[in-house]
Amino acid sequence: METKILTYTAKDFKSDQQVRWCPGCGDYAIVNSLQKVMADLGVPPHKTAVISGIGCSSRLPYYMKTYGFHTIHGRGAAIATGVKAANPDLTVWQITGDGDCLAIGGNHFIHSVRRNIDINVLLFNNQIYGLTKGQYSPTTLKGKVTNSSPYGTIEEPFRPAELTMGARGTFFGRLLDVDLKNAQQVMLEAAKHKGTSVVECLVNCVIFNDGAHGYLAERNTRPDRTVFLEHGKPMIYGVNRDKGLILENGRLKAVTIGENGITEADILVHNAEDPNPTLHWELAMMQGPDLPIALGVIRAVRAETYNDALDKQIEEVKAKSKIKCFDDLVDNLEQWEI
Amino acid sequence: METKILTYTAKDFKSDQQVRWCPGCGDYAIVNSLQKVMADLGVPPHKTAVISGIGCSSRLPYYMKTYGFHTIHGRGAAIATGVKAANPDLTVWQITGDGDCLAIGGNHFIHSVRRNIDINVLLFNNQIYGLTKGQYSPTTLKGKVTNSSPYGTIEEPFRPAELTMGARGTFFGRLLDVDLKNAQQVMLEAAKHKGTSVVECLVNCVIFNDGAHGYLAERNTRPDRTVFLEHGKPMIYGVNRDKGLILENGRLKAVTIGENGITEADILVHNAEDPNPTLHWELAMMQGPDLPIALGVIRAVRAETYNDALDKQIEEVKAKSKIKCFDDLVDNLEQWEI
Amino acid sequence: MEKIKVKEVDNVVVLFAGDSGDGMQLTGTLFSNVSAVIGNEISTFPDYPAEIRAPQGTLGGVSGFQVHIGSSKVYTPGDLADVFVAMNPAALKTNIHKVKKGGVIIYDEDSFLENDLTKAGFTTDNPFVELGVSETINLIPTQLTTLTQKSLEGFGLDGKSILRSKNMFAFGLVCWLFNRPMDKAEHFLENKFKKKPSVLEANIKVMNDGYNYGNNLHLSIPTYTIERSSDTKPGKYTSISGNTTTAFGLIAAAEKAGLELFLGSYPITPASDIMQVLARRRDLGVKVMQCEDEIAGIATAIGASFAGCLAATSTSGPGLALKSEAIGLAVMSELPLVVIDVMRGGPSTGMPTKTEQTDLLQALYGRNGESPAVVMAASTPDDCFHYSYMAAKIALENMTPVILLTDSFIANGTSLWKLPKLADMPEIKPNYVPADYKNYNAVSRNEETKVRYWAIPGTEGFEYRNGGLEKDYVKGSISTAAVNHQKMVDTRAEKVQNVKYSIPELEIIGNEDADLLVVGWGSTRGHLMDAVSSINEKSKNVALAHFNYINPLPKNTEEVLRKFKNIVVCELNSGQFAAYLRSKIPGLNIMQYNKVQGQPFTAIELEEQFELILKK
Amino acid sequence: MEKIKVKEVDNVVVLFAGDSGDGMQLTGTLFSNVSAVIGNEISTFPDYPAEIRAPQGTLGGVSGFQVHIGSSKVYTPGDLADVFVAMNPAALKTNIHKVKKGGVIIYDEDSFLENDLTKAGFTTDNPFVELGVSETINLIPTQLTTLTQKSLEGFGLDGKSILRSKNMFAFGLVCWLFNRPMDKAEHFLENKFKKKPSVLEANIKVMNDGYNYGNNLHLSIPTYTIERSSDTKPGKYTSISGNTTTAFGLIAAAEKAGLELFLGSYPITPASDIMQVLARRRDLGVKVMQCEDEIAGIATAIGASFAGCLAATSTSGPGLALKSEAIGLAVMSELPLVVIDVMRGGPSTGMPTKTEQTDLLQALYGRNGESPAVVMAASTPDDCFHYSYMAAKIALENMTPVILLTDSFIANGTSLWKLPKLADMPEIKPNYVPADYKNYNAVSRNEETKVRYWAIPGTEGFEYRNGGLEKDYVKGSISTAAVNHQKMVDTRAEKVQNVKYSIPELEIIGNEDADLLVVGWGSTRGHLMDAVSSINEKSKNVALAHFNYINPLPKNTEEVLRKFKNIVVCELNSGQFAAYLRSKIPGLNIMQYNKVQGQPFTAIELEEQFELILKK
Ligand SMILES: Cc1ncc(C[n+]2csc(CCOP(=O)(O)OP(=O)(O)O)c2C)c(N)n1
Ligand SMILES: Cc1ncc(C[n+]2csc(CCOP(=O)(O)OP(=O)(O)O)c2C)c(N)n1
Ligand code: SF4
Ligand code: SF4
Ligand SMILES: [Mg+2]
Ligand SMILES: [Mg+2]
Repeated sequence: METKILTYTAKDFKSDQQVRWCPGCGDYAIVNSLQKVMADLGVPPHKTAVISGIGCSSRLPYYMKTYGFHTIHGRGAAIATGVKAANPDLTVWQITGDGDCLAIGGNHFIHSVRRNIDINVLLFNNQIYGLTKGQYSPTTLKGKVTNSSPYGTIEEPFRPAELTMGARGTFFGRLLDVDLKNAQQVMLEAAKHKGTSVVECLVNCVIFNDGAHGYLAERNTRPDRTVFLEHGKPMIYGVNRDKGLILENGRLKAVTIGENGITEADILVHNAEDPNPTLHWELAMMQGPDLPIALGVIRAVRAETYNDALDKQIEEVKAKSKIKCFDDLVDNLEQWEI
Repeated sequence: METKILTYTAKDFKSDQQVRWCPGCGDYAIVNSLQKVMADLGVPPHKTAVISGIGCSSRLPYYMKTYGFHTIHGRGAAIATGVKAANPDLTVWQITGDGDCLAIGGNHFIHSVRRNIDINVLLFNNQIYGLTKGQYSPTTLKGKVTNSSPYGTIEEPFRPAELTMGARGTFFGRLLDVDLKNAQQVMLEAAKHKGTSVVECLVNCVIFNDGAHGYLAERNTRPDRTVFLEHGKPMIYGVNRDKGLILENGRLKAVTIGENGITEADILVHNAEDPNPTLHWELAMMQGPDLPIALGVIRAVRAETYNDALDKQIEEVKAKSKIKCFDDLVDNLEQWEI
Repeated sequence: MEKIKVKEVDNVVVLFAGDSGDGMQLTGTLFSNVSAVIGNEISTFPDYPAEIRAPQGTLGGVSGFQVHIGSSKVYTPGDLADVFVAMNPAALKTNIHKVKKGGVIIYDEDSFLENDLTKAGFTTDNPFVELGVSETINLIPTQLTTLTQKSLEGFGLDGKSILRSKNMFAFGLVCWLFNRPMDKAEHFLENKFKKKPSVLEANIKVMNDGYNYGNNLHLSIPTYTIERSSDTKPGKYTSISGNTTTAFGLIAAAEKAGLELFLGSYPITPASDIMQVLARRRDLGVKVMQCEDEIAGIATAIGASFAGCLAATSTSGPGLALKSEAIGLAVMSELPLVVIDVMRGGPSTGMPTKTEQTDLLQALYGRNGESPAVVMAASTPDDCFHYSYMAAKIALENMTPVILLTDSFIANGTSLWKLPKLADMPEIKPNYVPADYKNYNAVSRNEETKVRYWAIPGTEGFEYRNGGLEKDYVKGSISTAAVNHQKMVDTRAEKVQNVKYSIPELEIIGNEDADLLVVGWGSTRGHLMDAVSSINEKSKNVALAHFNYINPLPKNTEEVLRKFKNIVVCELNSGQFAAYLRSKIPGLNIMQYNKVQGQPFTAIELEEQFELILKK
Repeated sequence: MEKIKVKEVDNVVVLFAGDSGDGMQLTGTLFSNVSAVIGNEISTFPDYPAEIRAPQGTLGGVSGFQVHIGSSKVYTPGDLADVFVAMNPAALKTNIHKVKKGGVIIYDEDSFLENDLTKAGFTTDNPFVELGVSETINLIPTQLTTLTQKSLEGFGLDGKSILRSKNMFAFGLVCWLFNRPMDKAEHFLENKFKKKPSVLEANIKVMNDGYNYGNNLHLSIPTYTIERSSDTKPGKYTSISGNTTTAFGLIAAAEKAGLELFLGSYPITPASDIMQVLARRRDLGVKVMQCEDEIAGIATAIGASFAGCLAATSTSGPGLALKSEAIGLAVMSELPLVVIDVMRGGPSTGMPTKTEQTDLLQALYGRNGESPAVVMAASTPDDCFHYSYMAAKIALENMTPVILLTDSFIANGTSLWKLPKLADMPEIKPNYVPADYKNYNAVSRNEETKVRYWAIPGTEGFEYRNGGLEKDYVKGSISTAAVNHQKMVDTRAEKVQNVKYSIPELEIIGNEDADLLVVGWGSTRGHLMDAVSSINEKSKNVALAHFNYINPLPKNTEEVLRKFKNIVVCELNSGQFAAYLRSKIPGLNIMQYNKVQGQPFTAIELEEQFELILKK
């Protein structure tokens, strides 16, 4: 006897709309990866909802053959929350840019994270407002000259990992547009995580902020400049996979295996599931040249989701209440005959 | 020869308006302390602006004989930012509640913190919406029954310290309404700090959330249940001042001086000025009964303020530019005679 | 023993006022309930202070509750009180202008001491003279505090708790005055204090002592009987506030439509109760999210609507302002959504606890672009149920946001409500996409009604992309084509206008040939009816046209209004509906009567105004 | 050598269109600048695609720039083009309807290959036939690509850079066609590419080759000369966009008033430029904050206003919606504030790059409560300067928020601007509290004008508490008193109405006894003037009344409008100003001509419409 197993390919998630990003835009890589991940995940297109705000990146829903909603600037997190709370059977993806998510949408972002509503947030961080033509965003590095900061910005940027943890996030991952295979792995784990999964997608805006992630972008130097974190695996990286991270006086340090008596066993093993976020914070904040930049799933902690808690409370109250319908509700009011 | 030194008393900062909080409301203690702190600070009333949103706590400006602005719900941070950026000579205080600051005002809060605009934020955290009569707030503990959560809330609360650090805050302090002397010290340091000084004021709402801070409120047990942190001083506490904090395996631990060979020298010395926030985070998150709850100035890191950076950039550009006035601006346009 | 005089009256207005801590809201509610139980018509109006608890005894802390009871239909809480219970001098001062000539004031002697008078800003020791209280008013000083203390002697209650019961003494006394049934009163108290038996016992004791005090002392005032109302259809009734019925309307509509109900909201006076009533209904599966702000409130609701719920959001004026942009998204994405605005005094934070009708133009026009939505308004605490149900029905059947306006006056006020059965409510048929529809997209619509078809995520074969950008009329994809945009703008407008075919026609109350047509909308209906009836008892010169549907207007509106040479539009704003009517139906002779004081109309001022106009 | 025919014309419209990457905006700007330099009147209209870079060669990626140049006053960028430069088939297809009969199309033959045609959705190999292009149109195929490549041979540029220069070839060619001075053109290029000498050199070379190509080949088209405009007053001029002049108006006003300028804003198409222009002016001490969202944009501005700056916020429709609540705060706290709304296609996100006048009612009414603000609108790129200056002046002198409406059409369009001197601008006198004022509080005001006095924090002795709650008329403290509220509501309204005494009266352009009065407001003035003049050249039957001040209306508005039996209100929305006029001045016979297509009017359609009305 054969069981029919539903399997999908990326094509099942591709709409017939022409993709309209600039040639070379990093967003292309993400939409393609996302379609692959969705196929791997096996949730059918009609059970998938892709919700976005406004921005170049937020146009993504048009390119998906799922239910999609391209909403208004900054409100994607709240609208996605409503979709999931209302209809928890759907797998909900939120597509958002660094401006959409962290400027106008900052409040909804931190509250969705705090509530741990079960949505997957792909935060396209190109450190610029693309759609409105090149103004600085809350992630633009201090000092950067942009169309709205002709003399350089004077603000420290948010670092999405940090803000996510500050809002008590249960999941944070980071991926790079040009690093396709790893990117897909991170997205897949985000999808599997129950709760608000924040994935910072480092993407290149060729037009207004070309090379913002240039430090990581080059294929040759990338292995030495990044570490791909996986839960339960040692934090090893480098072209020769001979570099690793250890803790020294409570701070992270990069070492070379085989030098100064360091062996593989000395290398920290990544525990993404530790509820205490301090080491996750240290990992997420790593910067070159001394330390590699962390990609992968930095934090993935189990906790009750808002939608589960809501459904559970409804079930509990239902079980105890004698009010089952509107007529019951009315019958149970204090009342009198006239 | 005598120099006239301006000195103020609390009375110089008290308006003639009758204070209209409920008898027993924790907010009374804060307004009184604030008036004392302002007097100590020595900034004249007319150089002081007190800006608030909406909420019971946000009524505070009416009680001050300074410039004051009771604005709209949640926007105090942005309005205060505008006041300071526009007129950096003013000392600006922002008065806000847990709802005003972290619910509707959450985005402005994190952005003012990120920008490090030089304002002093008194966040009245009574873990409830007082003015609107007892709905839960973003700091209400999970499970709490309130007017809007008849079956208990299903959301994890924000912890203001954590969110402040997640937004790259340079200053975080915490005080308790009934602990007057310490409260004043924290406010004074907040005022002196250059940048966004966030002070979480634990206040009691007698009507809708009485006893929310009950664990700390009692005078007798408070010394054992709290530690008052001061930069450069050991983290000692307890009725007999024989308790202290040490680091063990990178985590905080409470010990008793004199027991197990612990001496005062073993006790951690508080470094509020460490840019790395992880230990500040650990300190801010401490909870009873194993650990004392931290009061005092937990974090105070030097960094450029937004208003200074703005003024500096203006001066720099002014120095270089030949455009000094509107007529110059027009003269420098590409132009032709007709 | 001399026989007590008993006045038989048609209707009577009782006003309770005291400090926020004096329990006036409870007293008033109880009194209106015992009256309703015995078949009187009721209408109530609570008047809260802006502070939670202003300092005790100050003017800022006065809390009032007005009850109108009648033996025939009662439309308003009444203009002036026949009986006024004043718990302290501050209550006296803030409410004295609401007492009828020849009325009665019962006051707590024990709370009119020097200290109390000073707190209320009196400068002499006779507040009545100081206020110039008419001599026709009958003053009944009563030692409420002392009597309550005596009543509870030996109960083992602390002094504070005892003092808190003095409202029950007053309540008992008023029950005696109006011949209210004490067994029913006890029953209501039992329900209220189920979980606090000692409080219950004390309250019952004090209440009965208050009743007996009146009965025994033969106070030199007539008592009243008010006949059971004959206007009231027989049936089961309760007394209920507009916020509660508004919430119930949504529950009923969701069940009727076979949908889950979702509310995204943020607390704001005076709308919070809608959220709170619904939050209690987890047993009915109602999903209420208290969000981080008003924008998230509507945004989650839009998400829920997209996902297939009956979705609503509730707020007051400042919150509606914040929701403007998102309402535009609901317009553009053609999703069903109920937006409830419980209006309060504005602008800005304004006067949060006071009533006003000043959000009308905001509801109609407060959005960027040509952004038509259905706008409607309820008139009474009980018809909030009907209109909230209808708002949901219209939203679901026409795939449009519907803005329902109520206000502080009817939201917090109560009236009798005949308990409905779901089976008797009109059907609700959401405009689902037909199962065999081909090539569904974001703008697939019924070409006749122009209503977009709704596909619920989760349904196979109808995956589509919705959004806030302009769409191609046919393909549903993004379009900036000029003529297409015009067509889409017109289509969205037409869809909303088409709602006029399913709403009731405008009715004229009173004489169709009257000299003057009074026009109102929303919560002013009671006062307008009273004023119009009163004039028509003398002349037959006035008619009333009252609106609950504002956009679109009932389809016969123009025809009806054109019949009248003189029209006066009365509203609690500076003339918003008048401006709207002028813009929609040119050529009418429209006068205005406006009041922006945070208070409802009084029938008296309206009557005077109409008489004046008629005389011209 | 045969003599080239030279047409002398009054005015001419040139349209450049190509792919977003083809540099059409630059080409158009250069062409309008070299025309302005020699004394022609100009008016331009850039028409951007919605995408940053849609796929090359597709319809969605077409970027256009239309220039109208004239020897007498030019009011609009023109309806139809005399000369159309089409860089590819997509540009041809999307713009063909904008070409005049008898016009000229210059197109890049090299970009009309099969592949290009397919991308633009052509199915045959002759796009002109396929589009049914009129035979009267003169087609000038030119191998722009090949010619450019040849021109730059040996320059050592890569292929991509070479291709990017082909717009310069077209530009040179058009310069030849219109006898533009090449030295001026070079000068503009020098300014533009100061920092990239190799690009500059290449561009100059290609441009000159383009010019020479025309000159040498004697293309069989007449060239044009357009006389220097005689309507233009002598003086110094530049060509400038409305967003830039709007920004400049604020700079001028701040300096005149002796205040610092503060702008709180958030990027949004098509308003971002105002912020960007001001951000460059740190040298003038302008404080620009790019905020986290629109609410923070206005909130920081309100803070800055409270603190004593000339404060402004700039946005477009969706942003204005978000600012609604805060505008109410500015109304209530009576602070000066300029709110600039550059309108775009709506509702919701709508059509961000297209033009519309659909935010009028939002600007007037989009707030809770009775919340009056001054509303005004600019008409042309150059008068944005005047109206933004006046908006600031009115705000500061009347302590009120002022909403200034512009739109995508004039914000991105350019026109000639006669360079002003600050000394010639009207005085600005903020309503500061007199230094000797006693007992200042939040509502201290000039009792005659009703304007609140402004005390700047930092000033000793004037500490006061402002806020969004209703205030006592005398004491400035919080008040919910009924009659006081009415008084405050009326006072705020009166203050705004009083602005009518300081704004210019409404003027009638054309015949005062005309049969038809055309009414417009804001950016449609040019098209309306053209249409009205054109009709009046034949009959004298039409007059024009154009509004820039909307709330309050000019004080003679009613008087003027009542003179006309027929009025047609023309606007780029579904009738918002018409509705407003009907509501303000009952009894007028108002017709409407509306267009909601994301595009400006054309003078032709207006003329047709007016003729039609006149015939009736
Ligand atoms: C209410 C509102 N404000 C502003 C805008 C303009 N706007 C559209 S997208 C955007 C920012 C885009 O930046 P980001 O989110 O980083 O997306 P990206 O284009 O870089 O992918 C802005 C400011 C808008 N559409 N709506
Ligand atoms: C736009 C808007 N939304 C909602 C409200 C209602 N509101 C006023 S204060 C408040 C919350 C108060 O809570 P908090 O900030 O914690 O202050 P507290 O009263 O507890 O001191 C709310 C929801 C409002 N005034 N304006
Ligand atoms: S502007 Fe930048 S972010 Fe937008 S599509 Fe182009 S490359 Fe991508
Ligand atoms: S309600 Fe609570 S927070 Fe508000 S004044 Fe009363 S005690 Fe204080
Ligand atoms: Mg971005
Ligand atoms: Mg609170």
